[in-house]
Amino acid sequence: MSVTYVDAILEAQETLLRDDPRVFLYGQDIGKFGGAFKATKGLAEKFPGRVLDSPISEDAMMGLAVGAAIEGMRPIVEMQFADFSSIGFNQIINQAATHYYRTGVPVPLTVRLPSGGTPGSGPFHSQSMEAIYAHYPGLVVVTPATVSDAYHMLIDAVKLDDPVIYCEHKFLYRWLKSNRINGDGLPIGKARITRPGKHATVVTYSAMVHEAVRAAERLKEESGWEIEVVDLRSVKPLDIDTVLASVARTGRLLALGEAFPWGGVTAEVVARVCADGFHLLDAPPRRLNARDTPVPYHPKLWAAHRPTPESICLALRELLAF
Amino acid sequence: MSVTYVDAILEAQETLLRDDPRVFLYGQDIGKFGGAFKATKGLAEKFPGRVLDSPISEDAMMGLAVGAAIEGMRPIVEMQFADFSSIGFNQIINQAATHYYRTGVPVPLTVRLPSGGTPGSGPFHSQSMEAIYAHYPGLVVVTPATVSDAYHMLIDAVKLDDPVIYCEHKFLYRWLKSNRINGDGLPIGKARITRPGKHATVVTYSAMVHEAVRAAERLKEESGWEIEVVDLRSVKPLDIDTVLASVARTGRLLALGEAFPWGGVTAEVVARVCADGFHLLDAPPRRLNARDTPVPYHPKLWAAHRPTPESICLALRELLAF
Amino acid sequence: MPEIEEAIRPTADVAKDHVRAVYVAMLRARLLESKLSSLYKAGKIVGGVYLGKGQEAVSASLGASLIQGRDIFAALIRDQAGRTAFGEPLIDCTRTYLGSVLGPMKGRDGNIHRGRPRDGMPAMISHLGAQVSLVAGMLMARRLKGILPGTVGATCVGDGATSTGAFHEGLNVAAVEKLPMVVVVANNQFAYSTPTERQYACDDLLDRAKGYGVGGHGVDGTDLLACVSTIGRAVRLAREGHGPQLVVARLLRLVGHGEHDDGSYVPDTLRAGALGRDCLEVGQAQLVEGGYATAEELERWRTDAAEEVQAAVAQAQQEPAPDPWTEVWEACSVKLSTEGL
Amino acid sequence: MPEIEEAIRPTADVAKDHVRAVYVAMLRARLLESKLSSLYKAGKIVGGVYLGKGQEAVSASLGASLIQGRDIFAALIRDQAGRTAFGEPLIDCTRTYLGSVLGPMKGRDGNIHRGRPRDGMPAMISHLGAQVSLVAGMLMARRLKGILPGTVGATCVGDGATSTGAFHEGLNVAAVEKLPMVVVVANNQFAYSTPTERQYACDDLLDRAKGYGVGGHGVDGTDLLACVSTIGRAVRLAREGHGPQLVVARLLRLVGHGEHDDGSYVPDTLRAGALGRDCLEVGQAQLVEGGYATAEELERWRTDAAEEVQAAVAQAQQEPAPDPWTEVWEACSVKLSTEGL
Ligand SMILES: Cc1ncc(C[n+]2csc(CCOP(=O)(O)OP(=O)(O)O)c2C)c(N)n1
Ligand SMILES: Cc1ncc(C[n+]2csc(CCOP(=O)(O)OP(=O)(O)O)c2C)c(N)n1
Ligand SMILES: [Mg+2]
Ligand SMILES: [Mg+2]
Repeated sequence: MSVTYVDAILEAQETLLRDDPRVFLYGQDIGKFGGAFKATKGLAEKFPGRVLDSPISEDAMMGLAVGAAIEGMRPIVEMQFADFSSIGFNQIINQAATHYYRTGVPVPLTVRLPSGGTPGSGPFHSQSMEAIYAHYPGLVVVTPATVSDAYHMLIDAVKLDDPVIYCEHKFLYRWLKSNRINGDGLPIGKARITRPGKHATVVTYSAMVHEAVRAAERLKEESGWEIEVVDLRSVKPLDIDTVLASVARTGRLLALGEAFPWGGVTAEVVARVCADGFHLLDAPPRRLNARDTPVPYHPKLWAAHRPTPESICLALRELLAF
Repeated sequence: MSVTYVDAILEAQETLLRDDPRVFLYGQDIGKFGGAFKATKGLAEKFPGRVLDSPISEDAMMGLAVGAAIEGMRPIVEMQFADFSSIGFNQIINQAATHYYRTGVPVPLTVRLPSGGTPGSGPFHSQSMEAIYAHYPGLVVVTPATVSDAYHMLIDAVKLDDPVIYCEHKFLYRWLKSNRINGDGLPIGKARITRPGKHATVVTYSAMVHEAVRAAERLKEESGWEIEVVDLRSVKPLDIDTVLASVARTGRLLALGEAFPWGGVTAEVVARVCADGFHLLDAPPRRLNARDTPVPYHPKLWAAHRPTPESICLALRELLAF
Repeated sequence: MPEIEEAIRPTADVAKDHVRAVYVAMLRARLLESKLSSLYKAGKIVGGVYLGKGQEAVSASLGASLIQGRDIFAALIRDQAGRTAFGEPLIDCTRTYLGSVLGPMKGRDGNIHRGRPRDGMPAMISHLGAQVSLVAGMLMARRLKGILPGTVGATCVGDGATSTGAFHEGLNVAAVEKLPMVVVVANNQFAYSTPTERQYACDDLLDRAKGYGVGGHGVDGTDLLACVSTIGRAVRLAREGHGPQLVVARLLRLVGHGEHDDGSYVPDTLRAGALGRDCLEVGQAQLVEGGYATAEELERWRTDAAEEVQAAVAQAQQEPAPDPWTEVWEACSVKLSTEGL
Repeated sequence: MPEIEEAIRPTADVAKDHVRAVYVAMLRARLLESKLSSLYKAGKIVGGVYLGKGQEAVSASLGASLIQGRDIFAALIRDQAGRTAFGEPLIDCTRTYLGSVLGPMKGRDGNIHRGRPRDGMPAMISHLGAQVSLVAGMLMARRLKGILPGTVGATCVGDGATSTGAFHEGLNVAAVEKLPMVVVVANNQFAYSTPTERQYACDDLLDRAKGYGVGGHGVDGTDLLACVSTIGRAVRLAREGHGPQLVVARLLRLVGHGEHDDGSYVPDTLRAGALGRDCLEVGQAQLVEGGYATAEELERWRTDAAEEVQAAVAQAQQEPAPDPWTEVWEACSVKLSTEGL
């Protein structure tokens, strides 16, 4: 029997609801219907009164979650798509993120953002918003790339006393499967070496971890290059120590992400590595992001908008050739 | 007679209203009252029906501006504070920013964001949101640091066919004065060497340009260092050529900004310089940003939250000592 | 604006043609949509499919009350019939759904997000409620240009969208500016799976009109003639300078939220009740009984529409998909830097 | 919840004490605020000063109808009187305005943004309307914990804040959840400089209550006894399980938007009219005429309040400002990395 990425999210929520009476779920169509992606399937029946359908009011959903968290609950808010969190943006960055610093009272809430592109989803159902939230002090932003991380990081996110933006990648929902959920005990804030290597380091997160591994395998087969892939797991805090240790081994850095190219995680990674590990670099660091347009709708455009194993290989070859 | 930074903004709007019938202003209290900062003083009387008080509805203000721009008008929206643009965020990033790519119809609107910290303004009247908007394809983000730029860049912003986020710094409003508005003809998208130097480059924008110049003067006096200060002027597009040319001369880079430390303009600058001008650097590039908390209210905390001439000097000394 | 008033004030004759036109648009939309549904099931569609089955009377009544080339119609998720009535060619729809690069969005956006903003048909973003203030802005522009009165701007939203801040802010702004705007709420009892009792607590969404200071009109959305007259009147009132008009139509979505959804959460009792009537069937009976059309005409319209749909699908299917290599990857219309960043 | 009902249902005696308590809170707030105003003019205040002059009857009636330690009061910009009535010590105010590190916000936030969320007083953010859903969430938490009914959550907003999407979404959610919540709109005719005709188009904001499906209560905000009874009833209805209650109080802000503003845009006719009455004077007359208090008592209250204000200012002025060197620069309560980033 295998567990998908979205199953892991469902299971984590079930575990949390079962073990912690402070946990409740709030979101559009998450009750009897089980959510647009079925990440809450069956939970409303199992935990009556604790899995609540919200109106289409992302601002109020977030305000409500902050209020409940202040009172000691542990709300998990499901945004139907990450893209719609733009409506909850104000409550997230101004109400949730500032609350602990302003008042000393922490806000233990978790927002689940179904993130990232899938073919045919278009500009408003494909966005990656991790960099937007990571900019704000007071938020923790996690981006699980594996089935086990999807499970364990959601559990950890809800246990954390601070607001966590949990970016789950829609492309991985059913595509990514695992035989079981086997944690390696890494906490939020620690990156993982997904694939060891010695010639170059790809630092990435979320769905792009898998594209990076594919590219690495291809380069290995084709030319014997050993590419190390670092999965950041959380983008804020960002585990620069693990990244630097990898770059120290390989001397080469490619920062890879699916988000828009200005700013974002890849800029932060490159800037941090250059500031703290400049001497470790044997070649100029590179970045690879999506293109600088909205995420296009047509699968053919979409596939050329975001990084692919091909474009990652290309970037790596240039990096290795330096 | 001297012109302040906010006078320049007022004058630019007057010029625009006078010369272009497509221009109108929309915002809270901008009519008879002349705006919270008096940036529209007298304009409602001079241009009846074209300077309109809006309800407290930032989402609708932006939606309305997009609609008007689609119809060929050139709205200028004043947010009372940049911080409140979080409510207009969705309309800005999803409606305005994506419109041209999606439909081929450009959206010539300008949003004025009174930005940045001043003593005693606190977490919700001090924010710098340029990095948030710059992340999104389809937006142009400008950050004038001088009286002349405040004038000319606003004129240019409104003339541009694309949506422009015009970040005006509140600290400069009345503090910054000039004898006259004398443009040097630099277009949006071009940076300026504010102060030439040869030992290190500070790349910055908005109010921090003045703090950087102060720090540079101090280092010159105290130790004879010649610090070059580059004013980005617009953060998207970001004029990496001018930055690289400066770094080529000095070999040392400090990216300086007033915004929060994760991501943002300083990360983008460092990442771009390292990617494209790695070989130009004689020392690891450095960044200096605000601290990773909300902007504190008390002036004593505020002054220690954002970079100051002292902290800039410290960063530069370390950079120069490398 | 007397000449405008005349143009749309239904005389006996105009009314007859008007009703017929509304019905034809409903029919064309219905046949097009059922084709889209089959294509979706056959895996031929790019992305999701969102249909307006059961909402055609409301939507087409609105579209047909507006004047293409003059008015604004910000169609939403279930407005194929309104688009058709307003004058959007069927090919815009099939091209978008089938991923032709010749469609109005060139493959950059899809399905119901299509539009032609320069022809008074803004292209919706997904974020519900956001089009209300956009239409208000388009009308403001026209007022500032001195070409108001004379134009009406209209948009449709669902019951769910009334819970958005954007809907509230947008309608309120339109009311403050007394804009000639019509907002039709198609209250189809569900927002995706969420029933109205989890969406709002008032007895009737129509109760909101007074709170905004706008005109309010309720209508049975399954009743073609009632829709034609009520929505027509709302449009007329807006056009005549009475400010925004809120129409609340009661009906049921006769399909899933999208074609991926079977809508099994809709109780059978609702389906079997008055709200579950099919407005196309009701309309057909009304047309025949009221002497608006003969059975032969109805049959011919159906045949014509079926052929037209077939042709639009066939044409779009032969057309090329967008090509990433020739795609212009630019989000701004002006090039300010060599890199675009 | 019979014992709760009893606790607040005004008997003749309770009502008398209650009215007296409301008036005392108004008075203390008024004196404190006029002191703040002087301090502001003398340059002794950190940041801006926002006062509630003219709104004390509304605010204090609300604060006094709530039970500290049980209820929630999300005070807003003009709620010094409500805070005082609810039980916030004056020193919280003076410390915050004078920048003492011992204040509830430790200098990290200021003036009206102060709060003690764990004591039922959330600390507002500036973004108008945002506290409505926050209070709803606090009440939801209590319901989930099984300690509802028994609690009321209340917040005040201005006429301007009703235009925010946050207000709409928040009130709607509260209505859907039928939460024991009271939202008081202090319609002081202006939002900063913007008059109500640029803010909304309905005849009366009270017309909105029906559209949300919540109770609606209008009151003359300059009339102390009317405020006590109307707002008291709204709180009682919420507490008794009748769902959210919307109170719309008509009044005038008797000061500028902040102390930097002279409010010269407010027409003299409005100031001279019924809305321009000073609720404190009205209340004083009502107290004496109604036999609630004697002239001596009023005088003593005034002296006591003045001393108390003086003491709170003097104490806060001696206290240290925050020290950036010892400040804990951490935005998260949990330290996940050595750098915090
Ligand atoms: C702001 C926002 N939140 C969530 C969604 C996801 N979503 C798309 S359609 C829909 C239901 C809409 O219901 P309703 O407004 O009643 O329209 P209907 O589908 O019934 O026609 C939802 C929740 C969205 N598009 N926008
Ligand atoms: C979302 C938002 N936009 C703008 C502001 C700036 N602002 C602060 S108070 C105010 C006026 C508020 O008016 P009203 O709600 O009537 O309250 P009053 O000041 O009259 O008590 C404005 C526009 C804000 N705080 N929040
Ligand atoms: Mg619906
Ligand atoms: Mg007001």
